[in-house]
Amino acid sequence: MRRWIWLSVVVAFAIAYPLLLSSPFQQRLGALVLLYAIAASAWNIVGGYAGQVSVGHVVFFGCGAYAAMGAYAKFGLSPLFGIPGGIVLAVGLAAIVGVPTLRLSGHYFSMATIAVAETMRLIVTNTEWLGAAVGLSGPTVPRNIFDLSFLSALPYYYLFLAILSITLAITWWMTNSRMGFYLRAIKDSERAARSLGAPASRTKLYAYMLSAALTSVAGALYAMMFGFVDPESGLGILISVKILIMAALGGAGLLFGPLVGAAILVPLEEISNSWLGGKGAGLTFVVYGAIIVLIARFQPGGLLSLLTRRSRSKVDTGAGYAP
Amino acid sequence: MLLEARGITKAFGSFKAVDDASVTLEQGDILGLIGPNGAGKSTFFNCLTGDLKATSGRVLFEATDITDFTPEQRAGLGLARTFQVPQTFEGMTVLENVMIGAFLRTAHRKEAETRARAVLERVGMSRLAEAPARSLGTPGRKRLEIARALATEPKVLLLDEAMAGLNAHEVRLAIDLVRDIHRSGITLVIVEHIMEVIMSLASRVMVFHQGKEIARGSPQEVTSNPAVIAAYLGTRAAKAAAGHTPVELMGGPDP
Amino acid sequence: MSFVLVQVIVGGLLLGAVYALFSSGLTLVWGMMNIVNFAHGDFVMLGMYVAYVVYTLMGGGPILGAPLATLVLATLGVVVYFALIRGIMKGPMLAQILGTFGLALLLRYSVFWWFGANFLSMPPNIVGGTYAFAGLRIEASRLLAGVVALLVTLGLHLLLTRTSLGSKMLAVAEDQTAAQLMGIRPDTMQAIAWAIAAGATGLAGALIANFFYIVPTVGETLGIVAFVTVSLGGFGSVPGALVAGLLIGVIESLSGYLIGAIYKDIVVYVLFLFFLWFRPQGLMGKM
Amino acid sequence: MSGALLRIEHLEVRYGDLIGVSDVSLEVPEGSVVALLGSNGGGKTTTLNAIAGLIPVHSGSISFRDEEIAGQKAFAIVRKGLALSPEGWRLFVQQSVENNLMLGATPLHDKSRQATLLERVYEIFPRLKERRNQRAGTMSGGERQMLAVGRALMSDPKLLMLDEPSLGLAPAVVESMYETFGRLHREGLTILLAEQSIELALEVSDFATVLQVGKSVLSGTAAALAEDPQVQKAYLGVD
Amino acid sequence: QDKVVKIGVIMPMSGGTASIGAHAKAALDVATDIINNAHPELGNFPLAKNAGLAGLGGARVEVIIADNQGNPATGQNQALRLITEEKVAAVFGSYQSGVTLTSSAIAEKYGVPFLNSESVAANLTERGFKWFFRTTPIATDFAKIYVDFLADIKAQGAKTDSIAVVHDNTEYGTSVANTISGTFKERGQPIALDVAYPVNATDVQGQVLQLKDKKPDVVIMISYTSDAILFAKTMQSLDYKPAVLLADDAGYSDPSFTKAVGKISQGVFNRSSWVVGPAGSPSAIIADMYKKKSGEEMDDTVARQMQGFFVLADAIDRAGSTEPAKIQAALKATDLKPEQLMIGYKGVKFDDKGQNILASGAIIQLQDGENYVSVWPKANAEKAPVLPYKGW
Ligand SMILES: Nc1ncnc2c1ncn2[C@@H]1O[C@H](COP(=O)(O)OP(=O)(O)OP(=O)(O)O)[C@@H](O)[C@H]1O
Ligand SMILES: Nc1ncnc2c1ncn2[C@@H]1O[C@H](COP(=O)(O)OP(=O)(O)OP(=O)(O)O)[C@@H](O)[C@H]1O
Ligand SMILES: [Mg+2]
Ligand SMILES: [Mg+2]
Repeated sequence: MRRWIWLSVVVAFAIAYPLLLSSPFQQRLGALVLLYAIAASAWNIVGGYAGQVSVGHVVFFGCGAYAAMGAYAKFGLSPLFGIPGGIVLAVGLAAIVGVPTLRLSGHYFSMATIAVAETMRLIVTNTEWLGAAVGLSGPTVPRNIFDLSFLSALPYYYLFLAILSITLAITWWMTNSRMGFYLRAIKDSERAARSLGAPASRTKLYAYMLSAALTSVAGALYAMMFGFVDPESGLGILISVKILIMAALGGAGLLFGPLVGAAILVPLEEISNSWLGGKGAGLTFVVYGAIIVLIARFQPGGLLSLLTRRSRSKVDTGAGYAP
Repeated sequence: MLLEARGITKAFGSFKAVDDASVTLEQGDILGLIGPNGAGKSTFFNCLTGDLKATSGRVLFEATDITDFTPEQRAGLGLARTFQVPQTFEGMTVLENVMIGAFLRTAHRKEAETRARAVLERVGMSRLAEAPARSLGTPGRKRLEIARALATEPKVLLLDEAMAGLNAHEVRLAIDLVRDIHRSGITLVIVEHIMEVIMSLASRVMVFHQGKEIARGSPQEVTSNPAVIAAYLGTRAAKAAAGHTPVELMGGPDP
Repeated sequence: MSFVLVQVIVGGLLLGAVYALFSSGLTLVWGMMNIVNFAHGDFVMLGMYVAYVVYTLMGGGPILGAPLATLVLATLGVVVYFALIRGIMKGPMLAQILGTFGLALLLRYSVFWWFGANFLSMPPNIVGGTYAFAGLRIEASRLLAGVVALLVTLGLHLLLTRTSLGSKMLAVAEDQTAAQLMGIRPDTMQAIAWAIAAGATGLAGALIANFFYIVPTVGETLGIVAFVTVSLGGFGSVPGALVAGLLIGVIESLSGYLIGAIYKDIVVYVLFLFFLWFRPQGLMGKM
Repeated sequence: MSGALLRIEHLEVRYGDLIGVSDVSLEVPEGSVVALLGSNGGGKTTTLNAIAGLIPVHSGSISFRDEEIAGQKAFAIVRKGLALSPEGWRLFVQQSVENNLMLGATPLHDKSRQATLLERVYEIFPRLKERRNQRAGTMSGGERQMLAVGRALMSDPKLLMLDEPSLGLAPAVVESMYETFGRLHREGLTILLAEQSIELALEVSDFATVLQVGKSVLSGTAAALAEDPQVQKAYLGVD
Repeated sequence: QDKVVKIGVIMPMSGGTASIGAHAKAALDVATDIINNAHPELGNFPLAKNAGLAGLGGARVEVIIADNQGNPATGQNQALRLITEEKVAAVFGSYQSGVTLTSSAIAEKYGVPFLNSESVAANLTERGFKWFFRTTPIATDFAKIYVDFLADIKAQGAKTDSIAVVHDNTEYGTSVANTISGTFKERGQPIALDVAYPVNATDVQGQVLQLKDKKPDVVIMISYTSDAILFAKTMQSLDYKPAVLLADDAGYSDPSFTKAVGKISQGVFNRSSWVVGPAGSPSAIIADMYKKKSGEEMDDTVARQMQGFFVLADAIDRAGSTEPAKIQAALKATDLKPEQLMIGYKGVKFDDKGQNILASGAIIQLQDGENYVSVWPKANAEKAPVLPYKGW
């Protein structure tokens, strides 16, 4: 019951936010929070639930971003039409990359994903057709509404909110389905899960592909909002880390963890940059870094774990099952 | 023939943990597998279930060659097992652990839950359904392993020391449970160091030593075999198995 | 083989030794103690700055700078362990990424705040200039770094495999509770591991400073190389890191010379992925 | 009976909100073998782990040689001369058999005894000597059990605590292991034993305590308990 | 007298290029000092004589600096903040071309003038923007300078037959290299060797050996500071000296470069629009003020930025208003003569696309330790070019 009350408060706030804080910068901040929440929630499917810590998720982000900008720059289409292409690209890449890498354990998987992402970034940096280091830009002047190039952040905000809701719904559905159960089991003991008939590789691969698809949507939206992508901003490893950090900060493996993480980190980053960035002494990152360190130090399970721990139902295990 | 293994060998480097072992299992069997520690019993199990890839030899299930099948495929065919070193899903409740097994035969959460609860009832763990699995001790974990395996609705169930850590009374209850499982039409292979279990359950016994089969036969035949006594049982257990009373070990309690 | 090619390979080996040098600390905390350290590159950076400050304040080459950098960083390692890592270890692995990433930013920009963003550099040839023989040219500063790399790796390897201290450290890394049952105090071992790892990293920084530039963000560039080196070598294998470092150095050098420098990182990454395909445990890692 | 080496009074241990044991009292006289009995989940492991300092004590007292050790850190307790072969073995699976054993000798003050102790363990479990360089994680179940017990012996403890030492061991190995315990006992070692086989446990011990649902409900000499109808009924299945 | 004109400045104040931001900050402090206070010593230099902007009744100029962190998205967010929250009259920035691209897009949407003084990507002025102005010369201008310079020294007897271009793979490195290669090819002298390398390299030995192997007469270096330092050190250790080492500004202009490796890079040529005039000239006075403020020598990048800022302030002054449209009109009408500038452009005058058609540059050479002197074109050269490259 408490859950539902909380949920409705959050939803009501999310819908009303742009009306409550209506300056263009605040609205854009809200939209960015949602955008990063989409990416971090997508990452959460494989990084949180399946326990496969991908540090190279930016490749899928890049698939979306490049597909959207490419649709415009190469074919004169609305970037919107790049989204399906981006999804196909991301899912295909996830399948190719996932088969060999998902069998790797722990750190090796993380490193392999970094290697894949860096390889892609370097390849794109050296590919003239994809704009090389210069990158690709979207329509500078919107031709019609489908170019999704708005002055106000309001349309972005509600678009992102809708897509975030879909992402969370998919995640929720997944965690409550067989796939979600299998993922959790595989995370604990792949060997046991397989002995019980859970097709470990396939399940992980599906999760990876699903996560890749959603991440690519985030990437496409990102590129559309900023009207630009280059290898650094579309495929740079820092974006992966940022996504991961948000999920971890809020609580990985929890439905709303990534949203909480994004809602804290994005404003923190933008506001500390706005206040301190101009001084040029690097103070922004001193503050930003210190806050992350403090959260990790005192709430290593993520902020949301504070709430959930308390609400975990109490069970009486009594004296076991013996007579 | 339900399950057949032909000439299984498993080598770790130059060391052969299982050396040319064969076994056939008929519908309705309870095969007991005994042997000294490190004889290769678990390794043999792992080759049957696909956990390990045998160095050579073939495994047949219902006349299908399953040597190259993955563990999950074999589970799908009806081959279930428990682990000697319990592989509990620590982050889940007892019920959820069993649901993972039940999901093999149904994709629906509700249905899986119903089946899992039924299995827990059967193994006498209903009261613990909502308990976190990590709170179980070793014996509890072992019983959970049986429940999970049962939930996959197997045709053959391989139990690797599933009763280790139970006291005498609990062993008796567990024997009843296994009988009950057997009666429901499941064929069993059991590895156990508790002779009472082997004596009262197994229809046939196979004895492993240094990766090789050294004896087979009825429980009585095997436990009176001098080679088995020398390699495995020791005099005390042999006597106990033969119906003798336990001898004093540590000089008895102080007066 | 052409003469240039020999120079390329020798240069690659020296470069690789340097990679191995600044990866050795990471092998210890990440590979062996199982603690992800995203701030590793920034530890190298701090080592460089310490060496630079020592040089500007007191003059003298690495004879003074290197030991001091080792000492300062070792102390920092212990502080970081007690102030941050110990708390983080209670959480999941992600908390380590989170915490050490925050630490990386904190360190990087604290230095930035203090020293500014300008590129600094030790005077050229502070260590013995360049040796030329038989047409080959070898910088003394790189040679020194290479030799120290070999010594440090060897030392670490012996420590971990031959001493009871090493065995205790590994025990703590594997299972803190069980280690306590052996009468081992986990905090002590972890702190020692951090001191050694950070010290080695500081030493690496001080030596690299002699032929590299110094800037607060240099850790980013070096950190990722260390990551690849440690994982190619196999987490937990000190000799693996050495071999991987040398291998990467030579591959980079050769591919940079033969196919073009912009492709050299691609070659390294692809080779790394290819290796993982056949050896999922890295070059010398255990399963 | 000489003075109690270990004395536990009204021990309560919690796992978060869950209660592990609620009220355990027992005494281990110096030089004796004491058995801890009880069905699964009775609290044997919890009690042993609490003594060793692996789980915090919620209330009650644990004194070892008249020194309160409740609340002390596990590594400090071990150094006082208590050793535990824990449930689930907790071996260092990445390290070799011999390294595991040597780690067990960490609390020794007199390092020169390491070699002697190692030989003693190898004598009890020849299989371990055979496999001294194998990685502990690849050992069979029974071999791991031997290693865990052997490792606990390596610190040459005053009080040896064994959590189900015969679990998974072949009958002949159990036999020889208990013979060795008997010898060590005669040489003055004190043992606190949680053993699933009550028959065996009562046979080898001087005293026993029965735990039920986290409470110590019965204590006495092993001989007396073996005759106790309640024990017979509940644990031996004798009707 | 209280009137304030706010100008938003977007610069990399953190990240790998943060030193650029730090230098720019100091330069803009000097520029606002010159504008806001009376500086009769600068003579007729625009906006110097009296305090504040005369056109706005002596209004003071206030600079609000925002950090783009080298990231296009952050740059855009900050542009939005400067425009909507800080209500700046114009935006100035943003160093990296990618950031300039995204941040100027916001200014365009809001109809606020955006002046750029240092990004060289060609496409910036090809977007049909109406609010975007750029004062700096771009790659085609550089290429022309190199062609002419090399022709001149060839006439003086230097060997310039084979040319190698060494560049990183950033947007700056590749686009400038491509333009230079194209221009030389048009003039019938194709580039003999193109050496591309990844930015922030850990090692450049392979590249130097390639050069040593192929022995080109002229090596054109297009590198940021980090790599420039490494190249200098590696060239020394491998004992490699081309006859003519010609750098394309960027890293080679950074005072950090000259401080770190100036002593082993003697004789390197560098492109620069910044040439200090004789003592007492506005440029010399400004350079002095800057040095006092920042502790660094003024370099080309920061000089171009400062000049760009003066152009913007001048336009606002002439507009006599902070209304965007009026400033835009004033910018379009800009026509500054060389003597009104602190930098060596031929003037400032924007075409329809917003590009300064009078931007130009000169060649300087590192001759006396850590300081560059202008050597080309002859007209305003302090000294004659010294050949060949001396190194250390
Ligand atoms: N990966 C491995 N490398 C080397 N030796 C191994 C490996 N895995 C198992 N062994 C060895 O193979 C032998 C057989 O092990 P297995 O687990 O099959 O024995 P078991 O018969 O089940 O014994 P137990 O009754 O103790 O469980 C053991 O001696 C074990 O040490
Ligand atoms: N990690 C844990 N978290 C929560 N509860 C636990 C945990 N470990 C044990 N318990 C609970 O504490 C009680 C005592 O368990 P304990 O393991 O001490 O019993 P035991 O007598 O050793 O049983 P067994 O014969 O199963 O080993 C049980 O109710 C058990 O569920
Ligand atoms: Mg076994
Ligand atoms: Mg127990």
